Amino acid sequence: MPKKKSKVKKQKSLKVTVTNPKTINSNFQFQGVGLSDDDLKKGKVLTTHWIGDTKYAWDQGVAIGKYLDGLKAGKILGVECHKCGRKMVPPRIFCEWCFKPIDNWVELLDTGTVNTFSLCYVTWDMQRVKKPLIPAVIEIDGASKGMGIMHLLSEVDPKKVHIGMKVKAVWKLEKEREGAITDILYWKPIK
Amino acid sequence: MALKERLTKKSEAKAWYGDMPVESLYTVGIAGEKFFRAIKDDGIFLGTKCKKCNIVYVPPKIYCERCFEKLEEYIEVADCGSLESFTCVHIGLDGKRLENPIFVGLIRLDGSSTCIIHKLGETTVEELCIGMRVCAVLKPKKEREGSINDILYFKPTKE
Amino acid sequence: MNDRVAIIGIGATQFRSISPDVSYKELMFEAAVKAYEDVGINPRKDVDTFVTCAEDYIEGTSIFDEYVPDQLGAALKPMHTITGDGLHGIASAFLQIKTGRFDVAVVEAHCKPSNMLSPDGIEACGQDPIYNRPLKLNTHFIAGLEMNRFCYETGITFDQCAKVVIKNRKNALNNPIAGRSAKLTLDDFQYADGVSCPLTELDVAQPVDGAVVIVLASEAKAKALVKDPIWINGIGWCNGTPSLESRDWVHLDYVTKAAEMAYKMAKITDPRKDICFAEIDDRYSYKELQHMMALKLCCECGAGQCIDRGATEINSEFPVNPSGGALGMGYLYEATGLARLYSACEQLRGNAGKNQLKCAKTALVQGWRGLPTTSTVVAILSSQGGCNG
Amino acid sequence: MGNRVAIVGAGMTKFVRRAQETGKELSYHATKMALESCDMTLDQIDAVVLGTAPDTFDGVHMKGEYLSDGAGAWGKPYMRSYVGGGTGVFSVAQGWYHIASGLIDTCIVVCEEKMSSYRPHPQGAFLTIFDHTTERPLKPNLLWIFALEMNRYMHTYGLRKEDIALVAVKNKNNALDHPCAQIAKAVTVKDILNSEVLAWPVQRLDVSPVSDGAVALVLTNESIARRVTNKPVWVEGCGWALDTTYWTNRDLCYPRYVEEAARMAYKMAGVTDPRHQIHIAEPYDPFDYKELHHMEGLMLCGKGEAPQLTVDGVTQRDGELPTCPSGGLLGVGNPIAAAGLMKVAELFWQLRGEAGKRQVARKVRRGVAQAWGDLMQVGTVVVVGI
Repeated sequence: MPKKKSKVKKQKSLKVTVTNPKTINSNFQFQGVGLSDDDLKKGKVLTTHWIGDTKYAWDQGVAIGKYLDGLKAGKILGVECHKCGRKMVPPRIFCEWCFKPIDNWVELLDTGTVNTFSLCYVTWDMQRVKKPLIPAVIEIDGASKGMGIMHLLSEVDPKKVHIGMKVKAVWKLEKEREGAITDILYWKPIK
Repeated sequence: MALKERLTKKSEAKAWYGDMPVESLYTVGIAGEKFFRAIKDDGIFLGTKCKKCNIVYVPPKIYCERCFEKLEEYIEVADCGSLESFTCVHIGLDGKRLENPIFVGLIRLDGSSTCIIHKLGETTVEELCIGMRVCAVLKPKKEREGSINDILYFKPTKE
Repeated sequence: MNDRVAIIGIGATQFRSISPDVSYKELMFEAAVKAYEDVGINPRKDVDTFVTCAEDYIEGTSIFDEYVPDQLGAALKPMHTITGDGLHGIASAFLQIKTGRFDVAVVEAHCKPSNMLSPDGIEACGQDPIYNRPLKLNTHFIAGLEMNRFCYETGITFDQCAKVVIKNRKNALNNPIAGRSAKLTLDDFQYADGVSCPLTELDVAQPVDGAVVIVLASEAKAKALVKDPIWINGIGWCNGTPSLESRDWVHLDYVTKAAEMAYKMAKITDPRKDICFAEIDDRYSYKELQHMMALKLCCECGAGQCIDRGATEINSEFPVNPSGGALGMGYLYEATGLARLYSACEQLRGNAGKNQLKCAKTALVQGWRGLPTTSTVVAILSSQGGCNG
Repeated sequence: MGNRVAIVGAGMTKFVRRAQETGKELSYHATKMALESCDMTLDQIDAVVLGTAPDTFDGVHMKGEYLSDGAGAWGKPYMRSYVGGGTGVFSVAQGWYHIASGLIDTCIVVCEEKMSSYRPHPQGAFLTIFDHTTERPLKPNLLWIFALEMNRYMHTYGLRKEDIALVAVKNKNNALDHPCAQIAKAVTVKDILNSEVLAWPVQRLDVSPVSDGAVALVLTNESIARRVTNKPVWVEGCGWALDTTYWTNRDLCYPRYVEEAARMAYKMAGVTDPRHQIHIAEPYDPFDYKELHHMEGLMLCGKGEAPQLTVDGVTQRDGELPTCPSGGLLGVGNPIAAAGLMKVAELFWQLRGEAGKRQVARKVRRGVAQAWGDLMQVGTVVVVGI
């Protein structure tokens, strides 16, 4: 191993350069070698490849555990802070604004209002799809105003989706539910 | 207590399973390109030298990590050197015990200030000792692909 | 120079090998409430800035920063992540308070290693992707190489390393939050499986789940809020090289530099004399000895003799890791340094129960970020309340 | 109250879609250039601050440690901060508190991102920013949250896509003058409205590209700044705020966390009337509507008013409030953390009158840079002045 060099002593005896500092003129060569996708595909530059082994089992704990149990039973559960009175979803065991523990559970409805939405033509890894996915934030009926969750809309003409649209959850069959957010298949408009 | 509500039944304690899908393709960089091309094409080891700090980096860096000089001069070092340390690894990347433990060495090639990490082969645990001479065994030229695995392992030599 | 900085509140959960009854948010909330109650503050009103220490791969979430504020009471307040040991977070909070623009700062770190199903695969992602990772080796190999070289060059024996483990796990027996206490003998090491020889499974600190929250304050605020604050007299942090290839495998100059920075600030000239005890990183058995050397905490006869003579036992010449260290309390990834700090504070307050030292006025706390890094933090703490033996 | 902190040097690499250099090498180039720009050497630097966003991009766990030697951290105090996309601007705040504490005299702030390592597409790395239990099973992508936010913003204030597209036109055209720009191509509103729909209302040209790159600044205390340059740019104020994780419980039409961060920075800088006291702005613009959203959060105009300012040309380089004269993320490129720091570097060059072809028309003495990140959650703001 290289012998460690003597301790770097701070040299604060800086040169006084009150000349005009270097400006970046048009000839300045910035560093950085750009490659094309082809350079990589055809092996014009050397690369190493890695697929990570990164698996987890996240403990659901009290709040999310009960939320998922509720979904399995076909219910959307929320919590209520009796200090500020907010009814919240997804549930948590603390009120982030009052900073106090809460465990007043409330059953919410499985209907709601579209707060915002998108018509998405690409998958998570940028593959194009023909029929758009319609992610939305849905404010859940029974919770305080503005309390929404992210989910998907379906059984609707994409052109007709609008903010303020009333929707209802479409559940998986009871025996197929597993205690997951996907126990709700999607939300559809209420006629 | 911090939490008002607690789980009290073992059956209530559940987990959600998932992963972080990570697949990466890393370019080996400017210095890496020189280093691996030299092994791949010529079977030689290159380093960069910082004249100011008198350090030869193998594998090379385009900068001296100590004084931050730009290093552009590549010099060849030997493919043999001394074993600075070694270990016998019994656990695999999956956390399971390996059937065949792997010998790994810290090798300082002659002419280099730094060490290369690689496997040790053609040797036994009795034979290995710190300070012994080892040499690189490369893959046959046509099988080399420009990676650290173009070196198969280092083996002890009697010089 | 601005005023001093103090630690005024501490909170920690139990450290347990698994914690299936709480989510990570609930775990953090518990530690936070304990720390705030320790001082009697409301984070929504009384805290000016928050720091959390976490790494994405350990959590299994990219930009883990997102999931932190609510359970700490930090929502819509200044909060940021330092991807470092919990003690890096302390350094960050220290600097922020020193600017004179923040009075109360909170530092959080936690860990749920039981939720990592492939910890070895996850840790391997920390190796250099070009020169090291293609060899497909378990990351512990680095410790094996280092231990072998370290013992070869210093003459420290593997038995002496084992004695570190015996000492620390024994100390943990009396630590109510420790998760890895045990009564071991040297014989047990003969039957221990090798991990990366000479490193055995007993030489490696085993992971535990837990969270620690620390509240810091400016001098004026500390005096107003609590009776005996713990002062941070000095703090230093430093990196070596991340490359395995170009590092020194025996002498940890980055630890020495960090210590020098902290000693200078705390006006410590003879660490063994000026400091009562140390809580330092012992992720691997030999690391405690290697860190002691770099921190200049060994007696003249060397680190090996120190441990043979029992000089680092509780109430001996210079107690090291009276809490049980990471070997005895468990390894908490980013929270490990805060666990050391928490334990040192308990000593300085005279709250360490059966493990309480006679001399506990000044403490050194050190953290290391684990393999393959060369990244460390050293802090010097003192209290008025601690006994002086 | 603390010490004054100055920016005295800046450096950056080109922003490219795929760099051959490793992340360490990119960091080195930017850092070296920053040091040379103020005639300083590494041994004159006390500490190093690094900013970089998700580890999954570079594909390295503990990425901060991995990059440290390239950032010049050997044997030095070194810390990496991380607030998602807000990291780039936050790293300047981190450098500020290092020096303002009085403990550190000189420090380098380095930001790096190498997104191209991620396979099959860097956008995939964003799947794991969502809640693992309640959101990830729906297979979300990053575009969703932007599209959801943009739609809410447009709906609340009755905005038209044509007006929002003007931002992309302005920034992409501004980038034609940036020597490091990844996409130097003139576009029109028509091009943008005709570009492929990704996630309505977001279209291809509303979005900044993924990039590799690095940027570095040199920060010093006042006395050293006076010795190394006659044109120090002062860090007058810093602010940051992180909103609640529960983004589906918030109204996405307005970034209140940016406002909180801005209030903190303005207070420190003594800015009481941002509309008049701020002369130039580099708000975060990963998507075109984001620039508008952030101008409102920065209180440079009223809620829902930013599009009109753009229509009126106020935010052009020759306008009253030049905004993203660099070309922004939309034009120069978006190597997440590095892009944020590029904005502060741009203000550094603009305030010193060294921005070359990008130099704005009016005389500018104070500017604001801002970045945004996490789950539409964090605002980071830096006010600089001469």
